[in-house]
Amino acid sequence: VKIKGSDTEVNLAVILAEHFYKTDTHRSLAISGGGSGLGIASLLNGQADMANSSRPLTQEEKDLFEKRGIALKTVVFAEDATAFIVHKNFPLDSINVQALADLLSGKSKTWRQVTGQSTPVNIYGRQNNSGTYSFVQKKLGIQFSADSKEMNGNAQIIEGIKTDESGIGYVGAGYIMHDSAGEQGVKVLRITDSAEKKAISPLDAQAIAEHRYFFQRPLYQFILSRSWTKAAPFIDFEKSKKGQEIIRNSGYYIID
Amino acid sequence: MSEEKIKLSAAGVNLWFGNKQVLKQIGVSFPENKVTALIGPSGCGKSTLLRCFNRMHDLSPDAKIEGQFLLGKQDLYNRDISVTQVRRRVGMVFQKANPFPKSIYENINYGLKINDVPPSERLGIIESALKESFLWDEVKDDLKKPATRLSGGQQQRLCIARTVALRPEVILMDEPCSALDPISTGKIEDLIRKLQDQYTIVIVTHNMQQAQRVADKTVFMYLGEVVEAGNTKDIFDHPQQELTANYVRGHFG
Amino acid sequence: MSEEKIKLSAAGVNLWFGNKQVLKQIGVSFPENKVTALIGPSGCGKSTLLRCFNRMHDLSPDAKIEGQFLLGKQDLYNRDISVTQVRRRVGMVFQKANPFPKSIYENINYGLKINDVPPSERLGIIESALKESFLWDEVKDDLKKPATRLSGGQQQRLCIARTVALRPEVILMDEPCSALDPISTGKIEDLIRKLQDQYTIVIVTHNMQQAQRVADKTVFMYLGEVVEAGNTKDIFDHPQQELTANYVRGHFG
Amino acid sequence: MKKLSPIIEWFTLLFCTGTVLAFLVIILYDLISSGLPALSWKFVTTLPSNGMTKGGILPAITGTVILTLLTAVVAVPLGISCAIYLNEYAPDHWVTRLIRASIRNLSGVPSIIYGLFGLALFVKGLHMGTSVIAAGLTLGLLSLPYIISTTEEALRRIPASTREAALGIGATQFESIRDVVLPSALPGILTGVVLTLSRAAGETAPILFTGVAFYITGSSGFLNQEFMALPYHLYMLSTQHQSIVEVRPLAYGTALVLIIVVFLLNLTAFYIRYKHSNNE
Amino acid sequence: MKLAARESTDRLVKLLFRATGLLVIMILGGILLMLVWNTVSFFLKVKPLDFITGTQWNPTSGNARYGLLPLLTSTALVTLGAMIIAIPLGIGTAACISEYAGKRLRNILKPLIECLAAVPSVAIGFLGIVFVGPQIADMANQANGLNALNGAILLAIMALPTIITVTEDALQALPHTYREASYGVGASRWQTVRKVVIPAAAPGIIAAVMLGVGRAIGETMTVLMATGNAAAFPKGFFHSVRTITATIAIEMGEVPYQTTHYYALFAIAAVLFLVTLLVNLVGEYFVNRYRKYQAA
Ligand SMILES: Nc1ncnc2c1ncn2[C@@H]1O[C@H](COP(=O)(O)OP(=O)(O)OP(=O)(O)O)[C@@H](O)[C@H]1O
Ligand SMILES: Nc1ncnc2c1ncn2[C@@H]1O[C@H](COP(=O)(O)OP(=O)(O)OP(=O)(O)O)[C@@H](O)[C@H]1O
Ligand SMILES: [Mg+2]
Ligand SMILES: [Mg+2]
Ligand SMILES: O=P([O-])([O-])[O-]
Repeated sequence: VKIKGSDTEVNLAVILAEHFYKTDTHRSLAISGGGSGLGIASLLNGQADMANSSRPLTQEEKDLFEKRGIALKTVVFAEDATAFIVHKNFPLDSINVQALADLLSGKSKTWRQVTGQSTPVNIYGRQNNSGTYSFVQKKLGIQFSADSKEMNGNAQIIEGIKTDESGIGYVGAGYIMHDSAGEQGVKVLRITDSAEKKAISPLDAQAIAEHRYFFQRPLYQFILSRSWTKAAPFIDFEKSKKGQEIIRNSGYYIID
Repeated sequence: MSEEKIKLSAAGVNLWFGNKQVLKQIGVSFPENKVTALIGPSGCGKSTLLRCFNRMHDLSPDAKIEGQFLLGKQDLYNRDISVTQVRRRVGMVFQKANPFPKSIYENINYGLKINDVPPSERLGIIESALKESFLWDEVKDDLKKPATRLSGGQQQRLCIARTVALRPEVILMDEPCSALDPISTGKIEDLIRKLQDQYTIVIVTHNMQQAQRVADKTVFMYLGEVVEAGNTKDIFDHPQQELTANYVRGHFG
Repeated sequence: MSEEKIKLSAAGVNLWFGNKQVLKQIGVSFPENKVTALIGPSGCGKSTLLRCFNRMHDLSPDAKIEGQFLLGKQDLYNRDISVTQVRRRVGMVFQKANPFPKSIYENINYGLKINDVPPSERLGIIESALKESFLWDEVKDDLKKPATRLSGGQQQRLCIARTVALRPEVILMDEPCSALDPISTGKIEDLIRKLQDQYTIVIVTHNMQQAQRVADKTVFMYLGEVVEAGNTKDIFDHPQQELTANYVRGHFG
Repeated sequence: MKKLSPIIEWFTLLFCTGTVLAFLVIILYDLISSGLPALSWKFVTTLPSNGMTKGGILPAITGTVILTLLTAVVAVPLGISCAIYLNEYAPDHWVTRLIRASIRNLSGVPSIIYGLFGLALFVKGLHMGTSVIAAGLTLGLLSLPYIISTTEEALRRIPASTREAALGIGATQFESIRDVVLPSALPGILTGVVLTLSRAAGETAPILFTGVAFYITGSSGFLNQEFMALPYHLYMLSTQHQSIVEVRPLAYGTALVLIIVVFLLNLTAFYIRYKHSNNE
Repeated sequence: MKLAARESTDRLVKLLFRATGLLVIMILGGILLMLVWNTVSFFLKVKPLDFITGTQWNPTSGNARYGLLPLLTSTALVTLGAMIIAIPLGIGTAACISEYAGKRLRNILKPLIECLAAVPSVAIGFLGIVFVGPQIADMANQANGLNALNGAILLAIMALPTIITVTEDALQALPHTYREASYGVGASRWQTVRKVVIPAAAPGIIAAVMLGVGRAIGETMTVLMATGNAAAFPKGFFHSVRTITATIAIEMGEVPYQTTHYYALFAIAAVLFLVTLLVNLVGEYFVNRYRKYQAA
């Protein structure tokens, strides 16, 4: 079974596959990352049986699947919270959505509005086929500044932020889970969507369960209908108790 | 001079490499069981002419050949004789000794194998070829030794043995001694004189004295043409052409 | 014979390339304002010996030299003379004409520049060097032309001009005519005879006739040793050694 | 000015050569000093585990080996016979010139374009899907021009007199090639083949879209399946993995194994060349 | 009879060998055809002029932009930087190996250079991330070392072996007579190298540089890993850039086949192909020139 796509989900998928393999050694799984777009494109291209995606299909994609006569099944197997991260010495702990929109769209070129300092903003983003990329753009209703660096993976973003005192970036929840105490050298910003509400951290499981974090989203798996029998045991494994435990331990959430 | 039987001859030969004409209206003939020397300054076309007789130019696509080449009465470029047959009947020894990187034995054996000589006969042929080439005594205990370990002169004699083993009718030699010391040269010259009884020999040489020592006939070429041909003695002592005279007296080349 | 002044000489020379001894106990001397020919079969060490005199071997790390080389009374390998000085005083002309891939003018100018000749004097020197080499008339309108467009003979004369321009005391020539046609060879031979008045000349040649035509003295080498040296006429007509006799009569080489 | 010149001379030369060597030393030093601790027998013989933060890189090693073998199977016979055609048979006319020009230009084509070509031809066109075979064929094509030109080089070094020796005693052309030319050229050809394969083993770009995967459970083993490979594994561990710091030692280890594989191949080539040059 | 069999084997084998020769043309033809075909499909959807003069590359936004310029400029910038570093170092090293080093030293240096050539590009890219990048960030006081300079340094390392070996070949191929001629008039080694040897080998050196450029332009993994990949128009060596090769590597896997974006990637690949072809042809022209020169 070829599983492709979503950098956000790929590490989770790897761990799930590793444990799944222990229960069922007959089935070979091949997992590749990339962006969500990669997985979906691979389904379209016939180069995958299952796509991980951190965003729903776009209308365009739905049309394409229809046009090519490919039938899909969709599974939502976990919930992710996109975290915004800055250098650990950054003087703020929380930020509001509007300020984020200005920063990421390139409207504010410096941090003056937010922190009062006029250091330039360095944006560490994802490549444009990433689900997270389009998810953040859509949530904020902006286009990313053309100056944002397009990293190939969440990990590279963290790497970048670690050394950049005036950088800001976004990554999936799983990536910061291992690192609550900032040993990686980054700080997770809490987010508010309006001035009166309290800022919420993406690590706050309670709030996520109540759908209160602004940047939370379901994680999808799209499976070719004709590959369903091949893939079903793995999906079942994800839904099993063991599977759910793994998902939680990896820093993702499960919402029933 | 006595009546001569012509073994090998060429007439009306023109040869071009690309656009460059290297041989011009050549006509030569080589009498049977005689040694003929081919002399002339560097680049005049001696090697080129020699190689026409065993069709070595077949492989250079840019060589264009005109004219007739006869071995006895057989047209060497006729369709009914294959190039491998031609080369078996007209053997060649090259300027630089070129033994195969194999044992002495294998060097001679290879040609026999290729030419379907039954294995039972081979050892005998190899032995007699080496004897004919005055090499047997020096190598008989060492037939398995790599041929590349032989001295230059021995290598050259091995190459002659390899050619002789196939019993060709003609042996062409392109400056066979130019890389050798006087002693080896002497041995090869003896060998040539001996082989002459059984084979027709054509030898290219730069060494005027060598030509006089070994050849019955001499052909002098200049800039792709045959200037003069005749008995060696005549060519050296009473050349008819001034060009020949200048050359054999060492005024150029 | 008249009293001769020795210009250049070597004594007790041994030379190895790696482990291979190429020159063995060589002693030679070259008289002033005379032409001396160096003859011997291929590989006997003529070029190697010649190159000792302008220290061309300094650059090959595997060459090991023993012995004494004198220019007049000056030891050429002494610490108080630099290799560039040696090369300026002992000029060299090589077997294959080797002009720089530059204009005719620049070919001669380069050596002058390198040797710090003031720019104002250079044009004059270039002109007279070309005249001395019989080349001036052929190139005077074309000094900017690339030297590589000259004919082989002209290139060789240019190389001689380039050497002459530096007013060396000795000119070494290593087979300067071997790549040339008879007419160019003739011109260079004339040139050598003329230069002899002002320079001491040593010439390596393979052509016995050439040696007899241009050289006053001849040195015959064989396998790294000097076999015989003396007046050219004596060497060719009454050689003392059998080896010499064999060689000059063309029995090998 | 005259006095200064030798100083400038030596400074310039030492600086240039020194810098170039320094690059090599730094690369090797960094990889070895940081990679060695990760290296162990277990590292090269076990599967990755715990989300790749533990365990070894066995599947990546076997993947690279299989891939390289496939490359050899594709490129070596084709490349050698093409070189033989060019050097031994081909007349010098426009077809040959076109072939030679093609080869020279093919060896200058960026490897990523081979990736695209492999995707278009093998993955899509011939419906192989993303698989070892598609990637192997792609790398095979990539290697072809190098094998051809090194083989041609080796053949060209065989003097005409060697061929003539065989032809002169009545061997056909094919026999002279088979019995005399090829055996003499073999060391040169082998050197070229091994060096080319070491290059192929380290390539990443051409396999990106033709079959390499981030993680495979169990062993793949089938030609139509995706595979893991050392260079890609290193790429992923250093750019895409979730806990980049945690896997850094593994990344160093992978890099070191990759370098060792490549250098071993190179050493083999040097050895062949060295032995051959001694024989001469 | 037996002879006839041998001769027909000979003919058959010849045909076989020729077929493999033709196959090579077909491969090049195939690559060309694939690029042309897909590029034409792209130009049916996007005007060539927009592609060539566009200053934005943003194929996934609602209003997709396929501007080549930022990618091309990035490639050019990184390559230029690499060459500024690699050309002097390469020529100097080649001169040292060819003109100064003794046989033994050369026998050590040459394999070392080949070792440098053998280091896979991912490994170099990896070092760009873990070593060169942080160093640059430190020294230049930048937040982050993933920029054009990093890419340039790494590409210089990758191009150096090519430049050194080809230059060295060119210097070696130079007839020894030039050097002798120069020494013969009393020039020192340094004068000979600078004024005679290097100028005379110029065509070969240009060829070497061109091959190095070709190598740098076409390199994918190192730039992909080390340059930060920002699609914005490049502003300098300390900014992140995104080259043509990196763009293809990043986006190819993620596009559905037969969409405009898919064709667009082939179109930039075609541009890359043309550029490298041109560079190689120029290089080859000079290689031939120095070959001719040797013959003369
Ligand atoms: N394969 C070839 N292609 C083009 N020209 C050639 C070829 N072989 C020989 N020539 C030219 O043909 C002419 C005659 O060459 P050939 O080798 O026959 O001379 P030669 O008399 O044997 O000289 P030498 O005494 O130096 O061996 C020369 O000018 C040579 O350059
Ligand atoms: N650089 C070198 N390294 C090793 N051996 C050398 C070197 N140069 C010359 N030799 C050897 O030294 C011997 C003498 O060579 P040299 O060139 O002096 O001969 P020569 O008399 O000039 O011959 P020719 O007439 O062919 O020019 C030869 O055996 C040659 O192989
Ligand atoms: Mg000849
Ligand atoms: Mg000599
Ligand atoms: O890698 P993504 O999950 O952001 O598509």
